Formats: sequence, C-alpha cells, structure tokens
Amino acid sequence: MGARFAVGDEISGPRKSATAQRIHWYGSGFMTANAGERREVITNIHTDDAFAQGQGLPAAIADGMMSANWISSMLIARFGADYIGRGRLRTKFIKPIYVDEGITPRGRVVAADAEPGGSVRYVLEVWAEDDDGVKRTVGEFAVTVGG
Amino acid sequence: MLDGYISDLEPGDVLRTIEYELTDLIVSEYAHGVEDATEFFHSDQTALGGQARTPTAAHVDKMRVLEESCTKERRIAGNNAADWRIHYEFEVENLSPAFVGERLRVEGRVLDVYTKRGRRFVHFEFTTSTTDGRPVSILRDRTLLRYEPETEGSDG
Amino acid sequence: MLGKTIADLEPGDVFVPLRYELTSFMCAVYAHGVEETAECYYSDANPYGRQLRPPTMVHVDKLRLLEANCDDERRIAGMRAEAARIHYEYAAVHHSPAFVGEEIVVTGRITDKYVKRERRYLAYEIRVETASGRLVTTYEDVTLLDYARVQEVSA
Amino acid sequence: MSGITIPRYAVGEELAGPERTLSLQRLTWYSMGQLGAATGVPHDFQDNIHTNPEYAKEQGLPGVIADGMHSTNWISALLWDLFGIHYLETGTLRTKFIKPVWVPTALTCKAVVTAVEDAGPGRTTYVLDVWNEDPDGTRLTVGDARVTVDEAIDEIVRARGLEG
Repeated sequence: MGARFAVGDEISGPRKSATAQRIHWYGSGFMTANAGERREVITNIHTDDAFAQGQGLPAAIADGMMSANWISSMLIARFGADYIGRGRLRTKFIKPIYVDEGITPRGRVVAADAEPGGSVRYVLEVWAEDDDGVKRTVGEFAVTVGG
Repeated sequence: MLDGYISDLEPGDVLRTIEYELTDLIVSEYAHGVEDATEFFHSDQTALGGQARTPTAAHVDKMRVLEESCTKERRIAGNNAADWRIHYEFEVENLSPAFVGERLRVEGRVLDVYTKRGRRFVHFEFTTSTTDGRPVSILRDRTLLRYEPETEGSDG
Repeated sequence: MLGKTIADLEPGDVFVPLRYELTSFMCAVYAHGVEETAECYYSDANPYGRQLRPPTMVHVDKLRLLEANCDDERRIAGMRAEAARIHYEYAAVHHSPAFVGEEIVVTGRITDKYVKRERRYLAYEIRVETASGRLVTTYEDVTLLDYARVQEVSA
Repeated sequence: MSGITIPRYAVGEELAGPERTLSLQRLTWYSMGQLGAATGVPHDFQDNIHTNPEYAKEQGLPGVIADGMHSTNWISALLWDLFGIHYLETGTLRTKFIKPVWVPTALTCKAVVTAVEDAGPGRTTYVLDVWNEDPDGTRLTVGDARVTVDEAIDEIVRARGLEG
C-alpha cells in the first residue's frame, strides 16, 4: 500500500501447487458466491479426469480464475485499496494448468507515469508461470496510486 | 438469442439485468476459496470502511446474469450444456469497492461471437453498479464454447 | 472412567490408543480451516519434499482419542453432552514433523481432574508417534468441563 | 538442499502478525477443517457454541465464542512466519485462553523475545511470550513458546526427506 515502483521492477507471489483440493475449494467458493448459499462444486473438467477427457482435454485442469486470483492476490498485497477501488486487471488463460502443477504469479512494471495531483499511474505486465518458467496465464494490470 | 444455451447467444444480445445483495458469505467464501486472507475481504474493520469483495469477484456477476439469460443452461442450478465452457480471458476494471450489505445491479451484453482457429468464442461485457447508482466494475470476458475445435487440425 | 462422557473421565484413565494414516486431505483441510499460508501443509513443494501437517493438529489427535474412548459423547459424530466443553490450555512440544503417508500412533491419559473457583477442569497428556517409533509431538491440555455453571457463579 | 533461513532475534524484540477479525464465517471454516482432519473426509461445519448463537446462549454464553484453537493456530502461524521450519522441528507452544473471544473480534497475535539461550554448537534457543489481543490491547490468549534455531537445519531437513 502506498507502494512506489520504477519501470523494470519485478514482483511475485508465493508459488502454489494447483492441487485437486485447491481446485475443489475454488469451485465450491465460486458456486457459493454464485448461489448466495453454501454449495459444493460438481463434477466438471476441473474436478474429474474422465469428464475432462470427454471434453477433449488430456486431463482435469485448474479453473483459469485460480491463476487469475493468485495474480490478483499478489497485486492486492502491493496495491491494496487502490487496486480494489480503481485497478484494472486482464488475464488470458493461454495454456492449461494441470492438477498438482506448481504455479508462481509474477509481475513487471512497464510504466510508472506521474499524474497531476501527485498520483502515479502504474502499468504492469502480469503472468503465472510453471516451474520451468513457461507462462500459463498472461495479462496486464493498471492502477492509479495516491493523489 | 436469450432463453437458450450460452452457445445460442448472438452479437448484440442484451442480457437480463439482475440485482442481488452482496453478503458476508458471498464475499468471504469466494476469498477463502482462493486462500486470500487479506482482511479487506473478511471483515469491515479495515481502512476501506467496509468488507469489500475481491476485485476478481465480478466473475460471479457474469454467472448470475447468464443464469437468468440462458435458461437452458443454468449452471448455478447444476444444469450444464453438453459442451463444457472454457474461460479464455478475464478483464475487470474496478471503479469503486463493492461492500457487504450493498445491493448490486448487473447489466450484460454480448459484444461478439466469433470463430478463431476452429474454435467459437463469446465476448461479453458486464457493468456492475450499486442500486443507488455508484459504478462498481466493468467486466469483459471471452469464453470458449467448446474445447475441441470444430474443424480438424486447427487446435493451435 | 472410559466409555461414557468426557466429564466421566478420571485421573489415571488411560485411553485406548489409536492409529491412523495421515492423508494429504487431513493436513490441507485443517490448514485451510485456519487460513494457513505455509505451502508445506498443502503440497510436497517444500524443503522436505513431503507434505506435512500443521503442528497444532495434535489437538485433532485429542479429539480422535475422545471419540474412541467416550462412547456417550462422540463429538466428531455430532453427539453433544449436557454441557459444551471449553478449551482452557494447549501446550505442545514438537519433536519432529508428521508427514503425509505416515501411520500415526496416538496414546494418552488423564493426569488430573480438579475444581478451581467453582469450575471443573480436566487435564490430559497425549503422545504422538509414528508407527516406526519416531516421536512427533507431546501434548498437554486443560479443558473446562462446563461453562454455564461458572457463568452463574462469577456473574 | 540449502539455504533455509537462520532467523535471529534479540531479547526484548516485539513481533506481530496481521490484525484479523475472528468472524462467524471463519469459525465455520475452522469447524469444517477440524472435522475433515479428524475423519479424513469432507465434513460440513457442526452446530455448536462456536457456530450457533442460540445454542451458545442456551449454554449460558452471551453469544458465539471462538474456539481457543483458532487463537492458538493464528499464534502458531506467527511462529511459522518468525521461525519457519525451525518451529516445525523443535518448537513448543503453550497457550491459555484467559478471556473469551466473542465473535466478531479483531485480533492481533504478538510475541516478545524474553530470552536467547545457547543450546550447544550452532544452536540457539529463543524463548518468547506470545499472546493475542483485541483492538484495546486487552490480552485474550496468553502463552509462551520456545524454538531452537539449528544452523544444521539443511542437513536435518535432508535427512527427514530421505526417511520417506
């Protein structure tokens, strides 16, 4: 919060394994938020290999919004209320994340422009990568801080 | 076309507007589901002055609008289409925090339906505000209607 | 006395020991329940290369012992006694981590039962080892047997 | 395997975790976590003094009271943040639930180093008072902890990994 960054600065969040348990928690949290009452995730491409294979996937994959949220949590830790109030995040799920793969959210500041009133407009390239550094989710984040 | 499947939607379709109250359960269960323990999402005793939803929770607004607009595919009710939809792109612009206890109104429309490398995508836009008129978020979303390409050898 | 409620336990009672295999689910669901952020409780991606349980999960071993030894108050199964028990003291000494896949052996006994300022307390001693004999945690616990009576006295 | 941090603290140093509110929602998560861990299968939360305001009142309580283990777990998480794997290998933690935590209450876990002891070659034992407090600074849970930081932690961890 109140963070100051320069172009080229890099940030990252904790590496997490996309375990079946986490996929279940995300699915259940999402369905609960949708329904407004406690729900459990149902059998789908995220929770069941056979179901995923029936849809042409090699195996069950993590929901794209899991990596989007891990990127978002990394940004919340840096930009806090400014992000919640006026941040913009775009994520593209360019490669699937399979169960138990390790994923690390990362970001790099590509613009830091001073604006009238003392605020700074930051733009970051953001992504979630596997242990080999291959990007699975890519995107962009923009936020105005201060002022 | 409304009242069918998500795959029946067409460019220009205006989706049904929905309203709902943001509750502690909705906000905190979503954050807990992705292990985000940031206090903003779990209590009102924060610098924000209220318990806010995660900036990603606009994704829930999309689901709620589709539930009312694509009545043959009410996924919250567990009624899925034969083809599982694949989320391809998420883009949210936050205009103000949405707090527990506020009533939200979500409007949605279909910006485009197109085919790329044998795969059909829907491009949506959802605009969320409080019912007293404060803009909260704009969500743009691209969803792949079916993982398997419709034509052979085009799965790039 | 074993086989009845927790309030019937007496100093000197030795619990029937129990064994179970520690699973990935048990560690992860407990850690998630208290919003732990340490990755070692969720996956094997940590310096040990093995997923392990949060050290505080020794308290779950106490619950498991009570479930197996107090037939009239099986709280995990949803049974309630006439009074809700209130946890008063937790004291754990960790000798080594417990890893997923290990068989856990839990033994325990009641060390004391006493009244202090009109409140009834029960004191436990619990020992957790792996089936191969590695000591994991030794634990002491004090639980208040009933709160309602106390409230009247102290009001 | 190398590079596990060797933390160092001085006597008198005060350390704190984030302020978090113990909410009813969090109590249900703890209930589900505890029961899932105890049974090995997913479990819904239980209806008890920690989750049901009416039942808590029947038991003579003014409202829902947090499970003491919730406070213990958050203090334990602070010890993890301060000592990492050293805490898992050698830590001790004692907590006493001296005042009830009514729901919701904002809690901050804190620790102060009360002694630093030489525990042999390459080993240092830190003794701490630990507690959590409400926004007025009233301590609700108090206790103490000891953690021995061992400079040979890399070898200890490697040996544990090989045991499996």
